Amino acid sequence: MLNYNQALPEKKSFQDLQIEEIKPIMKLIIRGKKREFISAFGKALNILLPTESNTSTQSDKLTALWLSPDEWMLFSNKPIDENTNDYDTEKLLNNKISKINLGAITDVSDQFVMINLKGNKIYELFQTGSPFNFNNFQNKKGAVIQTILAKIGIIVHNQDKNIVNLFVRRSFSQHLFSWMNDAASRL
Amino acid sequence: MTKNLRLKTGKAIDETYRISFKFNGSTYYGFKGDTLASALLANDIHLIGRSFKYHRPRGIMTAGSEEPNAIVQLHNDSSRTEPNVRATEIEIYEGLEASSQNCWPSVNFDIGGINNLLSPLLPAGFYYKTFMWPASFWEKYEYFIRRSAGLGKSPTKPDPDIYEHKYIHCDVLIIGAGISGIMAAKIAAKNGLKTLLVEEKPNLGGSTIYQNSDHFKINNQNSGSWLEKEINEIKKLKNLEIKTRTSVAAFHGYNFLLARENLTDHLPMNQRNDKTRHKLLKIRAKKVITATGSIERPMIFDNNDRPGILLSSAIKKFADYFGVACGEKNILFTNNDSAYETAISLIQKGINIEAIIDNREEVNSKLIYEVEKNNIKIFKGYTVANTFGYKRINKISIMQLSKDGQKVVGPKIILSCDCLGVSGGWTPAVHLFTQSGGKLKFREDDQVFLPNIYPSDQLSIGACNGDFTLDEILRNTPKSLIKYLKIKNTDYDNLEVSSSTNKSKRNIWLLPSDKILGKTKSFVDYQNDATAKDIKLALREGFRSIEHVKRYTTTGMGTDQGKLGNMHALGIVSETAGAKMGELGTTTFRPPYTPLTFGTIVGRNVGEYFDIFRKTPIHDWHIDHKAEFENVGQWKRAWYYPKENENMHDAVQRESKAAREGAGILDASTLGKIDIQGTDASEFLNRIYTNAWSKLAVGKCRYGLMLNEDGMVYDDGVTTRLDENHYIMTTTTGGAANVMGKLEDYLQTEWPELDVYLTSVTDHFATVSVCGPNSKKIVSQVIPDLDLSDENFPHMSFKNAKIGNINCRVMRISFTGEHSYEINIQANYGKSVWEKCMEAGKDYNITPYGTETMHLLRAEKGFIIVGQDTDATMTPIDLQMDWIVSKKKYDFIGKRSLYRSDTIKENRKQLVGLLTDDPNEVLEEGAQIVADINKSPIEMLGHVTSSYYSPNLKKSIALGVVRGGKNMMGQKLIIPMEKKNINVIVADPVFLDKENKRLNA
Amino acid sequence: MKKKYSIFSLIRNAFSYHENWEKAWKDPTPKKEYDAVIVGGGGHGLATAYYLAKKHDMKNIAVVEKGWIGGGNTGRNTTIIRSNYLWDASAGLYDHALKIWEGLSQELNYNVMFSQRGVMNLAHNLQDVRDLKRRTHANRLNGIDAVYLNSEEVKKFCPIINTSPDIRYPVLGGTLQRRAGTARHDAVAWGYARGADEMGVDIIQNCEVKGIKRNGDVVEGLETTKGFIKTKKIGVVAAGHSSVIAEMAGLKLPLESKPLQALVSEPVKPIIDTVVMSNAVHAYVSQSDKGELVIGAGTDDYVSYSQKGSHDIVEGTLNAILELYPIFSRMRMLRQWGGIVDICPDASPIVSKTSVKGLYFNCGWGTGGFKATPGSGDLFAHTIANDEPHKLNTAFNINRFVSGDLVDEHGAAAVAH
Amino acid sequence: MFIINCPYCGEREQSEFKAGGEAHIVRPKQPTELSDDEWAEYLFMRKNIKGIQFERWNHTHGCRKWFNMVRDTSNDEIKAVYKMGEKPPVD
Repeated sequence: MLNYNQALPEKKSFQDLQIEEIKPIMKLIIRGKKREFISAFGKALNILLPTESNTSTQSDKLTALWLSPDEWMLFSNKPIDENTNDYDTEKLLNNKISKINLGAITDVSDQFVMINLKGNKIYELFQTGSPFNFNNFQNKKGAVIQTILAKIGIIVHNQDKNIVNLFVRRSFSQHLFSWMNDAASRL
Repeated sequence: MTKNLRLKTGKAIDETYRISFKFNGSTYYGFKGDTLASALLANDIHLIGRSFKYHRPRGIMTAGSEEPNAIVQLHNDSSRTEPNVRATEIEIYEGLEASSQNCWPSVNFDIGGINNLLSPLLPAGFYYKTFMWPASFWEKYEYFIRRSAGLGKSPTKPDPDIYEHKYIHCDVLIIGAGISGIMAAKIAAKNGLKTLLVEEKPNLGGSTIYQNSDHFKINNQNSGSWLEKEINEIKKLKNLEIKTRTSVAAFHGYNFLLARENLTDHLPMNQRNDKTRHKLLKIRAKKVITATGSIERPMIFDNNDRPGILLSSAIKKFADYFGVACGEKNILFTNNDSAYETAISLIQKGINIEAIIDNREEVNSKLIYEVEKNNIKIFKGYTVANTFGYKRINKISIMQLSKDGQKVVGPKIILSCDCLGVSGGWTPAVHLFTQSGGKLKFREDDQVFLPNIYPSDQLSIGACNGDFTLDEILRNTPKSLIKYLKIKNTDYDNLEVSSSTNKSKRNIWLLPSDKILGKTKSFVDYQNDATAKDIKLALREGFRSIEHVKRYTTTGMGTDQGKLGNMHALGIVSETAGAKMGELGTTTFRPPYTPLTFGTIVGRNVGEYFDIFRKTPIHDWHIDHKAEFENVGQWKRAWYYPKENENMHDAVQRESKAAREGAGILDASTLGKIDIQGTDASEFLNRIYTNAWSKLAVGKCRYGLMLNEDGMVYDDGVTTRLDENHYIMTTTTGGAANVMGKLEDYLQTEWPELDVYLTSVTDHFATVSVCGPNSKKIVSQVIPDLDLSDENFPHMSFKNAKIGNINCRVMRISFTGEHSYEINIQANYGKSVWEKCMEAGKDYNITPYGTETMHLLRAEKGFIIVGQDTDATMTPIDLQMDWIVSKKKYDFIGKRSLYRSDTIKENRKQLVGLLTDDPNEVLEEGAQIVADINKSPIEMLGHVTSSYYSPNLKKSIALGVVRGGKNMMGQKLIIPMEKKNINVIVADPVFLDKENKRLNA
Repeated sequence: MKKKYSIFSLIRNAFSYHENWEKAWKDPTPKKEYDAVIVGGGGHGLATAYYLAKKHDMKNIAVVEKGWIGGGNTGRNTTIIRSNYLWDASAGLYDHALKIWEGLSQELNYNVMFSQRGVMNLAHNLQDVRDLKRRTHANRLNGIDAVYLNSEEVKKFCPIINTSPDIRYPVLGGTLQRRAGTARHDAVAWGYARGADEMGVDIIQNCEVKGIKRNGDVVEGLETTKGFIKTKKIGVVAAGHSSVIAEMAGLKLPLESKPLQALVSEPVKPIIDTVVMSNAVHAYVSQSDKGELVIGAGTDDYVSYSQKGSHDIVEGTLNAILELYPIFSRMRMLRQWGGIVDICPDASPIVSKTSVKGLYFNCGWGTGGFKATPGSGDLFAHTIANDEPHKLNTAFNINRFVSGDLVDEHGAAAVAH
Repeated sequence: MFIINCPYCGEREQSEFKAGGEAHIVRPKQPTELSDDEWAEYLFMRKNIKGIQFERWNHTHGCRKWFNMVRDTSNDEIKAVYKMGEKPPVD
């Protein structure tokens, strides 16, 4: 049996701000251009891929983030079992998409660390290191953007008012986490 | 004991809160609200520092950020000390310690003062004309020049304070909270715009807020009290954010501005602990409204720089705002009405005015009548000819001006004084506007430059736009905002305003005196001691452009960036050169408007946050096992694992032996990994790699070499065919991001027709590489269900496998030349797999090795490292890797460049092995290689790229590039070092196991 | 003949209150025709004219400058002078320049304040160390004074550098060239201008080139804002604007013009008396005689002629400065500005003839041209006068981009400044 | 610092992008047919225009897409952006 070592074991709490990694979350990168691809995907999982930029769609099990006109991130709404990395969703999509050359499915569950932020200081924290204009974003439930925070590329998903999911590549995550905590400690 | 010049009232002063501070060692007192300048003046201290070149005594000249003279060294301790702080800007606090600069031994007695006597020998640009003999002596002269130059002292210890950044996006940014800024803020915010108002001073209201005279009324209230009400109102507006002590430093394109919010500099030392000192605000505003006001002009006359000579508006501010009288025998010298506002304020406060010198012949305005009523002598049509008093002005001489204002006439009158207020009219503060790329126009009647063409969505209002009088400001501000913000009306559309100022002005850039110019010292740039005669000298010597004059005379190059003198410099140049002001053009104002500390600009990107820190999933294990780390790009890679008192060499020798004799284990997680899918994946690889890929069987791995279009080696790595249309590519650690970018570039812009998708999975996988004769035994224990037999799993092939329930990919590939396996598993299981391998390897002396040993092992095998054995000048042919360059393929990136007249040359630098005569002699990497040591000029054939002592071969080995090396096998060459020459023999770069027995063992 | 500058002339003129100094250079109107016209009145251009007149006896020549002399990159750079380049060709070129620098003040009778305070390059990772050692060995064999220092020796030579092993990119070592240093940029332009003017060269300011007249493959003259100027030889030394001039002649060059920024701090008493450059954590700094810290930032990645760069570049540079010199945190940035640098793909210059007879280009100096000024002028003058390159600039011909025989200086000796 | 209107993501800060040099330099379909000079032209020679320039940018920290931009290099004013493969807008 292998042990599971998450990137950010520590959960951090500040006034009006909590920061923690949610794990394990299945994450897939979905690529495709053809129209059949979009429909095939929808049929397979009865969730439509968002085609409008900077938006997301959600089913009870899954969330799909728009990353680019031919790229999406699909992730599980709930943590999954630590002791396997056989994902039914991935298998299903492989059969319905990759195998028949409609597009590409790539498992990136550990490529990205999903950090969940809660509280009304989230955007104040972002302002200390991200050039992105969050003024409208904060009020758009389901909005998604890719930008930089502390010079590190991130994906930000507005899950709900003052609840945000931030995705960052694992090798950067500890640096970013420490940076965020340092900033948060003075907000 | 010095006298106390503190008045009863002062708008900004809290008399109930006394603060003690130190200046040049002695203790003084001031009140909350004082600046260092006002507090010193209250203590009758005028001598603050010495000037840059002549070390002349200098005092406080202004009450703001334009101050050229009163700059001090703040704090004494070596970490917090700060040079060149303007006494007029710094608020006093409990614990403040300031001292004079650029003087030794003391500001009162400064040896450097001798320069003032030598000044006839030190005209503008004198140093270009001398210090040239004897030639070798310049450094010696320079030593003294450097020591007498410079102002304050740099800290010598790290800064204990914390700085932060903040990005702000708003609809409207308003710079300056004077009366026009306040009006703009209210209008913008009330029209539903997200508005930010920034003000460099601690309080809002600019100069109007302490205006308390019946001559200036709005809706029948004194302008000051009217504005006070407005300020209280806007403080309640919800989409208006107000930031005080916040100065805009830079106005860049696309309405990107930098401002410094000062959070702790005014607090007592004991209240600053771990608070953020400054915030650098990075502001993106849809609209910018500049309301930065204007700066009063000095006037240029002989000895116009003495302590006790101030701008007239500064005297007014010190009196009205800080409740401080700058002198007891005041004289005002003016060419316009505003000095009379000062006079009236002083009269109100019972401060004595000796006389007013007005260079205008006829002057009539309510203000002047009121002053005359108080029977103060006004000399009309007069100018100050000279001033006296070394460390503080004590008298002046005045003379009548000729009609044309070019000469002085009549007798000289001497007046004694201890303070001279000067008003040369006003200069709009257009610095930020021009920084943003704005173009100016020149207004003849009062000789000012005004905003003309806006480069972005912005507007200038109030005094910085040329509206100097109250009625102009109140009339024009609402009008222009209605237009700019496209709104119907404002609260200010029908105000009743009364303002007594008469706009008449007699502008003379350089006032005449009875002396010839050459004998005078009429300062244009006070801090740098640039005088009117310096400017004329520059012109005489042929420096005609204003930029030349500036540079030759150093006018406007001081810490105040010529906020006071630049206009006069221009004026004098245009008069002398006979060019019109408008056509002469201004010198460009460069950011920052007010100097920013480096710390503020850098914010938190210091220490551990200086740069990103990338870690592998196994990083903690390396730490626990005392690894030393190497920086590779932003990664920290385990370099070697020293045991007790082992140095790097010992550790690497041990690790390398173990890897070949028992087993070695390497964390290869940092290698770039790109997931490639699509029906055209093979074709894509054909185009980007030099070798052919279509025939690679599923489940097989192949080494690939990637070139730039210029034919030079760019990156390399092993790519594995996972499935018909699915590959996983590995890249070098440092190259990963660039390779990914380059591939996407070709895919999106050159070959959009290809059905290929690239996804980076570098961080998704941990890569554990186990090598050595025992690697098979170890891996078979970690992955029991995997058949490792050579038949099933030969070298350069791959298998999917499971460890427990966890899927992983195992490649049998080798960078060491040993039989070895790379286990690629999802990152969060990586550490666990590593530990399992360590566990399984216990009996086989499995030894973790770092990058240094990896480099040694691959060198024994003659494998290259891109970037170490290659630079941007090596083709695959040069590397003797012709075998990897497909002759069949029609095209691939860089192919064409391999057939240019130079790249096909036979005697290019080529990669070879090098063996030293003395097997214990290890060459230095980077050492140069020659054939004939006596040839001159000596011809360098190449250099040593990699060099190690090989514990497995028991001799030193090296790789190098040598011109024509391909055909030099067995030839003797020489490595000339500082102290000796080392003989080497050109050898095959593969030193170990040419037959690949170990690989397939 | 101009009156010599010296302490004595200063004293003499002091008595007449400096009323009698003569013009450093005249302000002539262009003649109808010249034997050669240099386009661009920066240091390189003025030096070219100076050596054409001095060494090749071409007196009927002009320098045309669209603004004011020395107003481009000459007046905007960080004045670093060194010759410790990797490749023989570069080393030869830059050391030729350095040798001229060593006597330039005397030659021009104008104090260019060449100060050999040494230039140190730092290594922050193992590849830096290999590259710097490689370069040092090459320099030594090329007769260029350069030594390799370990981090203790670095600390000893410049004590304010943070050489702690715990910083993000520790200083592992460095190279030092003692003959290297800095000079006063304005003085170089003005000194050459004065010298050239003295030999009869016409320095024509505010004269912008609008077109280049060709007859087939031969140049005939220039259209300028001050009228047509006939000439058989045109030497273009227009730095950032080289491509613009080339386009007038119907040529394309392997250049991109990019913003390069620099900044100075407020002046302080001496705190660092050498030049320190670091490529890995992009930062280089020296202190001017006036006391300002002179700091060079990097280039942006896009083409621009706006003389403005992005703030990120300046911020990044100051990050690096504080990493290496934490004591400078409370120093203040006084001035920041941008220049336009023309960069070749191999980060080496072009000093060369072209396919058009009588048209010569001297460009592509990128971020490091100032140091080469005297050498560049001398060799370009030789090339123009003889219609053949000097052996020291043969390698820097335009044709190398066709043959592939590049002089790749960012390969190993990356610091191009 | 520019504000760049990514054709896919909308207005973003320059820090999210990387410049990719002159646009519409098509990689020769048959490089081997080219003379050294012609190849050098493709490899190295650039218009390096002062004024209206067509150039490539990549939204590296966004959608990773390459796109084209029309920019006045004399004052850095961005006139237009358009997707790869699209025709450049006529003024």
